[in-house]
Amino acid sequence: MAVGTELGSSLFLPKLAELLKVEPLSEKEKLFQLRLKDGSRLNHKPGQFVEVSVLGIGEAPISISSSPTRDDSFELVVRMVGNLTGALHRLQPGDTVGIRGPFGNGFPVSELLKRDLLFVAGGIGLCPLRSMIQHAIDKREQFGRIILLYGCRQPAEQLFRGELGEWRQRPDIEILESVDRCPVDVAWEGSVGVITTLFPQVSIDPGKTTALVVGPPVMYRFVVAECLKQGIAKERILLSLERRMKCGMGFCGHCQINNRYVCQDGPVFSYAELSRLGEAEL
Amino acid sequence: MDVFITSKADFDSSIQRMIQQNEIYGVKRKTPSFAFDRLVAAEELCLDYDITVLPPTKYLLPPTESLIKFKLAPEPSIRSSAEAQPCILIGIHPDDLHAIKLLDAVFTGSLTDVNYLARRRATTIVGVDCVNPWPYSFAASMGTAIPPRIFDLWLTDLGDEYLVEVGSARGEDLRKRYLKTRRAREVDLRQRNKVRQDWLKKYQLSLDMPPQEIPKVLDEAWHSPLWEELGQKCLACGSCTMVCPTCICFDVRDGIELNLKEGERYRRWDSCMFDGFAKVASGENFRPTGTARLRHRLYRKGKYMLERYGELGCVGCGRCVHACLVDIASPVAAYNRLAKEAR
Amino acid sequence: MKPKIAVFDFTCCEGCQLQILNCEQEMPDLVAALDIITFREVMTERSDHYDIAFIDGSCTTESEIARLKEIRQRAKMVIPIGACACLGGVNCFKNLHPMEDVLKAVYGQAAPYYDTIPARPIHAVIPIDFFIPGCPIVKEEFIRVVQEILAGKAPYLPNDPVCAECKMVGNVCVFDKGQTCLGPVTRGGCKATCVTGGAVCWGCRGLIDEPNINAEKEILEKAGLSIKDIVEEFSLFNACQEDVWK
Amino acid sequence: MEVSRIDINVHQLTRVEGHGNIIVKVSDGKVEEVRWEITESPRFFEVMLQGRRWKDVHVIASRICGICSVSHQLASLEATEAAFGIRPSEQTILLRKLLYVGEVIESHILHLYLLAAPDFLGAGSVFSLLDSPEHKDEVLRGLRLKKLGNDIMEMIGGRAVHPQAATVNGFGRLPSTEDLLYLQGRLRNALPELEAMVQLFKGFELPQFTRETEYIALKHPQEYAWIYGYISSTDTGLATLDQYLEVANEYCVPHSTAKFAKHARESYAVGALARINNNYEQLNPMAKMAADELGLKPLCCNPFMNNIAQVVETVHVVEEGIDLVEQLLRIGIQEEDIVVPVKAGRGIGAVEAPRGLLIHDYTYDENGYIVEANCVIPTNQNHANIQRDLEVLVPRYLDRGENELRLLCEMLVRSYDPCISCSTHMLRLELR
Ligand SMILES: Cc1cc2nc3c(=O)[nH]c(=O)nc-3n(C[C@H](O)[C@H](O)[C@H](O)COP(=O)(O)OP(=O)(O)OC[C@H]3O[C@@H](n4cnc5c(N)ncnc54)[C@H](O)[C@@H]3O)c2cc1C
Ligand code: SF4
Ligand code: SF4
Ligand code: SF4
Repeated sequence: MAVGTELGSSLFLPKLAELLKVEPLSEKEKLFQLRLKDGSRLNHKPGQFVEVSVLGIGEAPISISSSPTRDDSFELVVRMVGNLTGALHRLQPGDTVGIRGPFGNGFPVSELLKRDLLFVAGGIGLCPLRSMIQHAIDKREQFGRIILLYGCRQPAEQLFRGELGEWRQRPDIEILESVDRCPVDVAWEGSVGVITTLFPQVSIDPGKTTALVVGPPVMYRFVVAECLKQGIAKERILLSLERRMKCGMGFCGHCQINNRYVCQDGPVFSYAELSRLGEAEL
Repeated sequence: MDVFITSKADFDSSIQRMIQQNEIYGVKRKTPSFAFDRLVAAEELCLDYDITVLPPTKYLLPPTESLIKFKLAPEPSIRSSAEAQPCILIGIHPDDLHAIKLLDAVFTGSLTDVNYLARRRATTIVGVDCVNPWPYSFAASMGTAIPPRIFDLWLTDLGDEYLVEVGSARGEDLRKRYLKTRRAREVDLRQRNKVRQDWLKKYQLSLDMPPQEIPKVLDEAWHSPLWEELGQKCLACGSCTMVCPTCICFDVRDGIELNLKEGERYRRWDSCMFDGFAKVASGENFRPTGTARLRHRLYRKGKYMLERYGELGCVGCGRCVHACLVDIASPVAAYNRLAKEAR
Repeated sequence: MKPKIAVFDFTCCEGCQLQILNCEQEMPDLVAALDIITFREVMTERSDHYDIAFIDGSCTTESEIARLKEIRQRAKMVIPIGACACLGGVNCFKNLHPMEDVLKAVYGQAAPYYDTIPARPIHAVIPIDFFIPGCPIVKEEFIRVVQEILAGKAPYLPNDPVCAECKMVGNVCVFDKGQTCLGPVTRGGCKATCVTGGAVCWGCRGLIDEPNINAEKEILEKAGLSIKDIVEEFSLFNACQEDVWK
Repeated sequence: MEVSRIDINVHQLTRVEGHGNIIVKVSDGKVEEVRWEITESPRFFEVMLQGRRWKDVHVIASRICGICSVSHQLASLEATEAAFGIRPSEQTILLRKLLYVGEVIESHILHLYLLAAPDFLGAGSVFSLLDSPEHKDEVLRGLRLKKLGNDIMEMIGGRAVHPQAATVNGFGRLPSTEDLLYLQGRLRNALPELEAMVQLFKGFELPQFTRETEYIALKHPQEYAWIYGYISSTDTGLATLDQYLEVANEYCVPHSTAKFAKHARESYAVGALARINNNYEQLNPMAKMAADELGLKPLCCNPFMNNIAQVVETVHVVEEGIDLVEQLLRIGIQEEDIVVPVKAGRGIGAVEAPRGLLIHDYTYDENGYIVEANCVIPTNQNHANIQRDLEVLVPRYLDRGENELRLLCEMLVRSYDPCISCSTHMLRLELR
């Protein structure tokens, strides 16, 4: 029995990290750049997340939105919706937060090698995808086409506008953007309509393509249907899920979907797997 | 196998000595039921009880437990609060011990929960066969009325004597230090088998199939009308999960002192039957109805746990059967009914 | 800057304010963390410049309505404390009678001098920011709410029923002893103190957000209560919430 | 000093329980108006009790007052038990007395340290005293004593305000032997603190103001009466409980939401001073020594001495608590079956609430539902006496000037430790 094993250090014990940079991205989202105080690297995979704490307030799972191929810092994008996220938004560079993780499976990078990557991002869903996009850009030769479909409710909600601009400059990335609606006085060059309106605008090779989809729950059903229509195999449609989470280690029970734990078995699941899970409702 | 005999009179005085030198929790009367509680005197201990209000797992995974302690000033610092005082748990029933086996698999599997592990290692387990199964229990048919071999000492009531089986070095040490024993003979062991058979027959509820079949039954039952039928009566009170020895879900919260300089993060029992259990900050609730929650609970017990940890998530103690005021929580009733539906 | 605190009493037994004063051990820390500037029961000093107003008691007169509106204007946060303030509590009983009758019966000729209106919880008169339920409030919960506000957090309002905590503390359910209980539909957070203290849950913390009233009525009936008894059971503290349980 | 015009209007007197105003008008050196006015909103508890099942009655009665909830509960339980012909066991009575000890300590200390002491120490509240290095330790001592009272109530009753354990004919939860041993230690450790309390109050200068009046309290042949006894008056001697309506003649006065009461004279007083004036001989030895030390001797007619009487009683109940715990340990806590033979009938329960004589009077139908309830509240009985005291005090201290006079009036009212919210909750509501 494993009971005889040594008491290791507690998985509930966060490491302290320093906020290097805090940058507003939109009305509700801020980008945080952090570095672990003990000098270690986070060593994450694209698509993984960390549990971020503000001591005394609480903890929340937040996707890592930078690629491990960059430097020893990492970036998070946080939307202010409640206690923990609100407290994070009040912090300044130099302040300390707690970090546990990385947790979760992340995107299956080795299975993506040589493949065309179809990123479909709804709103804040771009944040977890960004770690993979950056990774693919940094190791550009290892992957096929990189296509990004990015939908927001309105132009002002677009994140990473600077970086998007850089990506648009690159010949080896294809980007299509949409907004649900656009105020009359705002200049907008992309499409207007829900994100699925972008699909007819790209031609993909379904056999070579893996779709990486992150967005609000309502988006999934439509995007998955569209991907299937394009002929992408169920196994090649990857989704990252959000659930209530308390521990990140498969103990607390909150994130369970049928017999899967989003924090450990996910957050990235193939549609093939989710379609077998009654509770995923996909 | 190291099996011994001790007389009940000797046993009582052993307990008295044990109490003087150890932190010891045993089964005491809590009218009209029983409860594990700190023993002060040997005569408080009831080993012929039927059920305890809460299972002994409350000592391994307490209702609230500090996880980390932190200081914010002058410099932020954090430390783990995983620690445990050595104690002896006496009077654990076989089904509850099966539950502990499952908890071991969950918390000391691929990832280790050191809070759990610290407590588990500090705990000496002295179990006892269940002489008086209570009417709501169905452990016999779940195969959990015979203890798994993860105890330190095991007692079987043979009338004027206890048969004492040693399960570990720690158990052997306890026996040597406190118990006046003689080696058990062949007849004693035969006697144990006989009384155990008698007790097994006393269980009033039973599962209509071998327990390993439950997942198969559930595989066909996702759309059964049963869930709706039971679910709409559910109070979402969580009683069924709070009393369950295999229920382990928890919430994590932060507390902070008035001076805002120090505080702690702690966990607290939570329940998948609460309506907010799967609700996220955006307001989305992934299990919004009693129907969905009840189904999840019974799938978790009858299938998911087994698939993940190799043990069923129900040990048949029957606590939830009785705790549920609207009579819908019973796993045995649900599984039997679903099996019938399937046929 | 320490938040400036005011404690106000409306129609009630003042037991909830007393619970604040019963935080004997925490008192020095409370006084250090908060600037208590108005608290009639224990202070002669007073000031109208407060950030947080804790309100004890329900609103039962016209003049109390005016006072509440003034408090709302001045305070950044209004937090009713206790069953009377949060639910109307036991005061709502008088609502069952026409107010003119009540006045005439009590004061006769002098009736016009007095002012009484149907009792109501504070949130029925002015918007509130949070509330601390209970009859009386639980000291530990009051302290926790203060801590959370100081830390810049929205205070946590439990929504799990009393049964959950009743089980956590290891009580034998009172239904097993032939008694009846409102625990299954009542907002927890009190550690089931009444059951632990040897009684039953009377529902003083109000109903949870989505109580299963039908199921509760069913178990009360099964336990032998008449319809009249069930109504009494619910009306003890929740008389003003009639629309939910009737 | 020539004072020709004084206009005191203390709106919502502070540091008392409930809402009351003091109005004093003097013009051309002539006292025109002296009024003790009650503005608390009425709550009609007697009506609330009507039609309620016996088992909920003491729960509702408790909510009359948060500060003396134990008193209301016990008066209520006694009334119900009297109506059903129940005699509680010795264990129940001892536990009730111990619970009561908790309430008396808590309530007296609350008044002495948190409400009254700031007057003598020249502060506005206990919070500012906590901030002052000079007085902080005294306040902390007060808080420790107060906590002792609360801890006793928590241990015996379940919690400090509206405790839940006491029920008709028994206790829903019993303390363990360890609980009792722990309390014993706590009570014993409090003895030196009591000594310090006596010294603190000895140092306070009380106004030398006397006005003869009638003092009424419970009296018991064997003990200093708290929860059982006859009604005793310094004017007219003993009366039985069922004569209470003759003793407490309640009447309405204009501009007050509370009722006033009178007996042999135009007013009478209840409370700590009334108890000591009636039962001085039965004080415990230490309490008598404290009384000596503080110069309290019956018959004392200085209402300000009510504070001192509370100090003496606090000493008395701590001693009594030690004794009660010993008795309980001696008999050993036993689980008892709680049997309640419900029947129709009327019962009267009377206790000495910290603020004075409290009576509940219930009539039940044969199913155990209340047909009629009446309650006599201590502070109601004191209102008239407070009014008369003010009427005599104001002219006597006119020369002190408005500010000092206002403070004296406030201190006078405060010394009665009035519980105004109680006093207005018992208005009779006769609906036709
Ligand atoms: C894998 C994963 C990745 C994520 N990545 C990101 C990201 O990159 N950026 C981002 O902004 N967000 C992300 N989120 C969402 C983020 O975790 C939530 O927005 C965050 O937890 C909100 O916390 P809060 O304290 O601010 O909100 P609050 O609303 O204050 O919630 C606080 C806590 O209360 C709990 N709670 C919520 N509702 C209830 C209820 N009804 N009853 C009881 N408790 C409740 C929640 O568990 C939460 O932890 C991610 C979530 C997951 C699961
Ligand atoms: S599910 Fe019910 S019967 Fe099974 S182990 Fe849990 S409480 Fe016992
Ligand atoms: S199943 Fe029964 S015990 Fe469980 S939450 Fe529902 S009502 Fe409560
Ligand atoms: S006693 Fe009341 S609160 Fe406790 S479990 Fe039973 S019904 Fe729920």
